[in-house]
Amino acid sequence: MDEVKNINKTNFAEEFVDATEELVLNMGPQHPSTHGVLRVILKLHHEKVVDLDCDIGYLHRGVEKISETLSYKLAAPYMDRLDYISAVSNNLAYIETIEKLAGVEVPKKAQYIRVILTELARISSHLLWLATHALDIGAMTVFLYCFREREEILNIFEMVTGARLTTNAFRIGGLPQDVPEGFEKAVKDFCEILPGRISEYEALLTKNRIWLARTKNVGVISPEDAIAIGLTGPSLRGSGVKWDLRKAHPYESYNEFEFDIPTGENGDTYDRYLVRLEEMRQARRIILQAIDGIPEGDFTAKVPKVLKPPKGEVYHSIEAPKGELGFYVISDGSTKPYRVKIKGPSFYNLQALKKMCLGHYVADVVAIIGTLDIVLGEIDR
Amino acid sequence: MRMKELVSKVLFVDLIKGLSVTFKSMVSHAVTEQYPKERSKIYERFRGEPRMAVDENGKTKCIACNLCAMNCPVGCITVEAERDPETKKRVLTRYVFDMQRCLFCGFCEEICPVNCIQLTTDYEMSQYDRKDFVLELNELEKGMEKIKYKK
Amino acid sequence: MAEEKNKNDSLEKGKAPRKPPKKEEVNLYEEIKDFDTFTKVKEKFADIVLDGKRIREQHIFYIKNENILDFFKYLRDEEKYDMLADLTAIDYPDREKRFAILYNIYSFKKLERLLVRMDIADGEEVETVSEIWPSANWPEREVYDMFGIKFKNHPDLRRILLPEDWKTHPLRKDFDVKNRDQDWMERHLGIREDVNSGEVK
Amino acid sequence: MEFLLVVVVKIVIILAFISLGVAYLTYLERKVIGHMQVRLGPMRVGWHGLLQPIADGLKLVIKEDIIPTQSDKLMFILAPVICFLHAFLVYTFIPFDGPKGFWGYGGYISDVNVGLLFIVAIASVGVVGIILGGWASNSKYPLLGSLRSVAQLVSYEVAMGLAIMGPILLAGSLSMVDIVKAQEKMGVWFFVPQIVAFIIYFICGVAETNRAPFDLPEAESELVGGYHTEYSGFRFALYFLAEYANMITVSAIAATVFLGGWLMPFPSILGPYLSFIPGFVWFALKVFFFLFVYLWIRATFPRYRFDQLMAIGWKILLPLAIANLLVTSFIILYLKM
Repeated sequence: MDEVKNINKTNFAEEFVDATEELVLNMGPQHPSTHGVLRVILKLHHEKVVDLDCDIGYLHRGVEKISETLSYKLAAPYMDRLDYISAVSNNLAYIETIEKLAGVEVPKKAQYIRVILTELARISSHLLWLATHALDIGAMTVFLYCFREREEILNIFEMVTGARLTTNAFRIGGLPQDVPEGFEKAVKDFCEILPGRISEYEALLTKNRIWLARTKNVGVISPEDAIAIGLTGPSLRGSGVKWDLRKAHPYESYNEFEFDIPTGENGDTYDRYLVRLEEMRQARRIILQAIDGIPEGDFTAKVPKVLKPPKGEVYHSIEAPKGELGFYVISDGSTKPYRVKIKGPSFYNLQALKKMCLGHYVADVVAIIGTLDIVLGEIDR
Repeated sequence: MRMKELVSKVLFVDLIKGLSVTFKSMVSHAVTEQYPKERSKIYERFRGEPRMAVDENGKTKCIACNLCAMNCPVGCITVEAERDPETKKRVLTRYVFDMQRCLFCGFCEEICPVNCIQLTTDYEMSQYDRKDFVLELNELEKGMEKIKYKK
Repeated sequence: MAEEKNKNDSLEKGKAPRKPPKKEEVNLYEEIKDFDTFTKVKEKFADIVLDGKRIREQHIFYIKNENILDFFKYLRDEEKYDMLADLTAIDYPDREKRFAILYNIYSFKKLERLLVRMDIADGEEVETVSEIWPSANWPEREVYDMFGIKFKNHPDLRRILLPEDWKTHPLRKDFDVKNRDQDWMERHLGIREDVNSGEVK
Repeated sequence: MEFLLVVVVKIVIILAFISLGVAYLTYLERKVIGHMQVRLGPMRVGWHGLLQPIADGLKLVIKEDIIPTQSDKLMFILAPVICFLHAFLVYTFIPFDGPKGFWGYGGYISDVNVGLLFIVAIASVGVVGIILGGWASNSKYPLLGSLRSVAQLVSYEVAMGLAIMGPILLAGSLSMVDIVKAQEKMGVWFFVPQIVAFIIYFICGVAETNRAPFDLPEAESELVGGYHTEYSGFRFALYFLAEYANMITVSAIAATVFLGGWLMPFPSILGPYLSFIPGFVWFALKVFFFLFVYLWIRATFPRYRFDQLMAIGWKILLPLAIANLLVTSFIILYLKM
C-alpha cells in the first residue's frame, strides 16, 4: 500500500523512471554462446548489465577425488577431459608434475616431440577459440574456416597418438611410442598452409569495421586488475603483462627455442584477439624449430612399472593455451596420489567476467565470454 | 593518413576485402567428406573398437593375467579365470568388456603381454541398445555385431 | 583393490634382487638456504611463521592461523607477491589439526612462486584473503564446498560447484568416491540408487 | 469477366511462383553460404539436395505446434499470420514485367499510382506481427528480440523512405511501372545518378528484413532465436517464410526502382541479340543478384551491436538520405529552370 502511495506522490517523469524494472535474464546453461553449461544470471537495466552472477558446476565430475583412488599413471586419461580442446596440454602438465615429483629425467627427443604436440594443441585450441568467438559475434564463416585447419591438426594427433580429441598422448617418462613415419611431413605441410589461412581470417576480421566496433573497448581490464583477479594466459597478455611460463619458468625444452611473447596495449577484446592470432604464428615458429631439431635417442626414460614417488608435494604449471595450468600433487609414498589439485586457468579467468561485463550490453557479454576462452570441463572439473 | 582512412571507409575497402575472401572460397573446392560414401583415412594407431586376438587354432591368446583389468582407469574390463588342475595354468573363463565406460585410452593394449586385446581402427560403434555395448569374449573375437542403418 | 595391492607388492618383490633395494626413503624436503623473503618474514612474523622448507626448488612456508591478513598483506605489498595463483585445502583425518590450507602465490616482479601452508582444526574458521587478492573469491568458495571450511568475512560464501542444498563435502577423505547424497537425488531427481551395485530404484 | 479471370490467374501464378521462390531461396542460402564456407550444403534429399526445401516445409508443417501455457494464446496464434500476410500482400504492386509483358496481359497484378507508397506502408505493418509474437510468448528472450526489432524497423524505415524519394523525384511518379518507364526514357538506370540513395536503400533493406549483419532481433548467439524462440512447427514456418518473402520484396523494389525493373541492360548494344528474352527474366536476374549479395554479406560479416545499429541508422544514414534528397531536388529544380 505504501508503494502505491509513493507512486501517486511522484510526478510523471519520476514515475516513468521507476517503472523501468530490472530484468533478470537467465543465460544458460543451455545457450548457444556460453560455451558449454555455464549459467550466467544477468540483471539488466534495459539491455545494460547492472549485475551478474556465474553459476558453475553443471559439469562437475570430481576428477580430483577420482584421481586419489587411481594410481599415478591411470589418472592421466582423466586429465585429458578437463580442457578437452587442448587435451595434450593437460596431459603434459599432469605428467610433468608426476615426473617432477618422482624425479624422472625425460630424454631430449621426447621433450621435442612433446613441444611439437603441445604447440599444435595450442594452435588447435586458439583456432577453436577464434571459431566460436567469431561465431558469437556473428561472423559464421570464420567458424568453418577454423575448423578446416583444426581438422588437419586433429589428423596429426590421430596419426601420432591414436585419438583425435582425448589423445592420452604422453606417459610418465616420455612417450608411449616413437612418432610414426610421415609425422614430420604432415607437421611441415600444416605449417606451410597455416600463415595463409591466418591471413584469411585477418582479411575477414582484423580491419572489418563491424569487428572493430564489436571488440574495441569491450571488456577492458587493466593489468593491475588482471593480475589481482588472477587472469593468466592470453587474457593477461592482452592487458600488456608480458608473462609467459614458457619464458619465465621454461619446462621441457622451451629455453632452446626462439619465440616472442605478443602483448596487447588496451586490454580489450580486440587486443586479446590480436594476441591469440600472433600466438598461433609464434607456435608455428616453435614447431618449425623443433621439427628440424629432433635429436636422436630414446623416446622414453626408464620408469618402474609401478611408480611410487617419494613422500612430498609439488606444484608444477605449464602455459596451456588458456593460461597457467597447474597441478599440485601430494604423494604419501604409495602408488596413489594423496591429493591432486588442478588449477585450471578457465576457473580463474571466468572470475573476471563480472568485472569486464558491468555496464556493457547483453551482446557484449557474449563477446566477453568468448574472449575469455573458457572451457567448462576445466572450470567444473 | 586520416584522409586515406576516411576514403577507404567510404569505399568499403575493409568490407570488400572480406567479401573477396568468401567469394574465392565459394569457387574453390569444398572440403566436405560425404561420410557414408567417402571415408576419411584412419591412421593405424587409431584406438577404436576393442578386439581380442586369436591364435592359429582359433583359440584365444589371452592368458588371463588380469593386467588389462588392473590398468583400466575406469574398470571396464572384467577377467574371470580358473586354475587348470592339470597344467597349473590360469585359464580364462569369462572376459567382459563394457564399452559404455571405455575411455579408449589404450592402456590395456599397451600393457598386454601377449598382444591379445587390441583397439582396432574400426570406429563405427553405434548400437540401438545399451546392452549391446557389454561385449563378451566371443563378440570381442569376431567384432561387434552391427545393425546397418537402411533408408 | 586388494588384488591389485598384492600384485603391486609381488612386482616390487620381483624387482628387489635386480635393483638395489630402495628401502631408505628419499626425503624431498630440504632446509631453506639464502631465501631473502624467508629470513625477513621469519623475523617480522616470528609468532606466525613456524617453518620453511624447500622441495624440488619450490619454497613452502608453514604458518599458524593467526593474523594471517597482516602476513599476506606484507607478502603482497612488500614482497610483491601480487597474484594468488591457487588456493586449496588438504584433508588429513588422522591428524589433530585436520585440514591444511595451501596458498599458492606468485610474484610477477621476481618471477617467484611461493607455497604457504597452514594447518587448521575441523570447524576452525579462516580469515578470507579475497580482500587482498580478489582471485581468492571462487577458490575459497570451492574449499568451502569441497571441505566445509568456513571463511570469515567472505563476501559471498556459497557452494560453487555442488548444488546449494547439498549436504556432504566430497573431498574429505572420509567421503567415499562412490558415495552420493541420496536424499538430494531423491528430492530433485526422484531416484535413489544402491551404493554398492549402482542400481537405480 | 475476362479481366477478373486474368487477375485471378495472375495472382495464382505469382503467388505460386513467390512461394516456390521463397522455398528455394532457403535452398539457395544454404548452398551459397555452404560453398562460401568450403562445404557443400544440403546434398541428400534429391539430386544435390534439390528437394530439401520441400522436405523442410513438410517437416515444419507436420511438427507439433507448441503453444506455451503462459502465453497470450490469441496473440500468439495471430502474430505469425499478420507477419506472413503482409509479406505476401506486397507482391500485388510489384511489376514483374512491363505492361506488354506476360504475353500482353501486363506483368503485374495492379498498377496503382501510389504503388511505392503502398508497398512501403504495407511492408512496415509486418512489424506488428513481430512485436505481438515477442510479447505474446511471455518469455524474456523473445521480448528483448521483438523490442529490438521494433526499434530497428522504425528507425530504418525513415532513412529508407527518404532514400527512395530520390528516384521518385527523378521519375516524377509513385507508380512502380512509371518509375521503370522513366528509367527507360532517361536511358540510364537510377542507381547511377542516385548511387548514394541506392547504397542507403540497400543497407536499410538489409536492416529492415533483419538480415545479417543487422540480424539483432534474432541473433542466435545472444538472444537464442529472438522473437520466434517460442514458436515451433507451422507458426515458425510462417515467420520463416515471411522473412524470406520480405527479402525478395526488398530486392524486387531495389531492382525496380534502381536497376530498371524488367528492362534489358545496354539495349543499344545487346538489344538486337537478346530481345527474345522476356522482361521478367531480366527482372528475376536482378532480384537474384540482390539476393545473392544478401547471402554473401551474411556469410562474411560479423553482427553489429544494437546501439551501434541505431547510431548508424540515425547518425549516418538518415542525414545522408536527407542530403541526397536535397541535392537531387536542387538539381532537378535547376534543370527545369
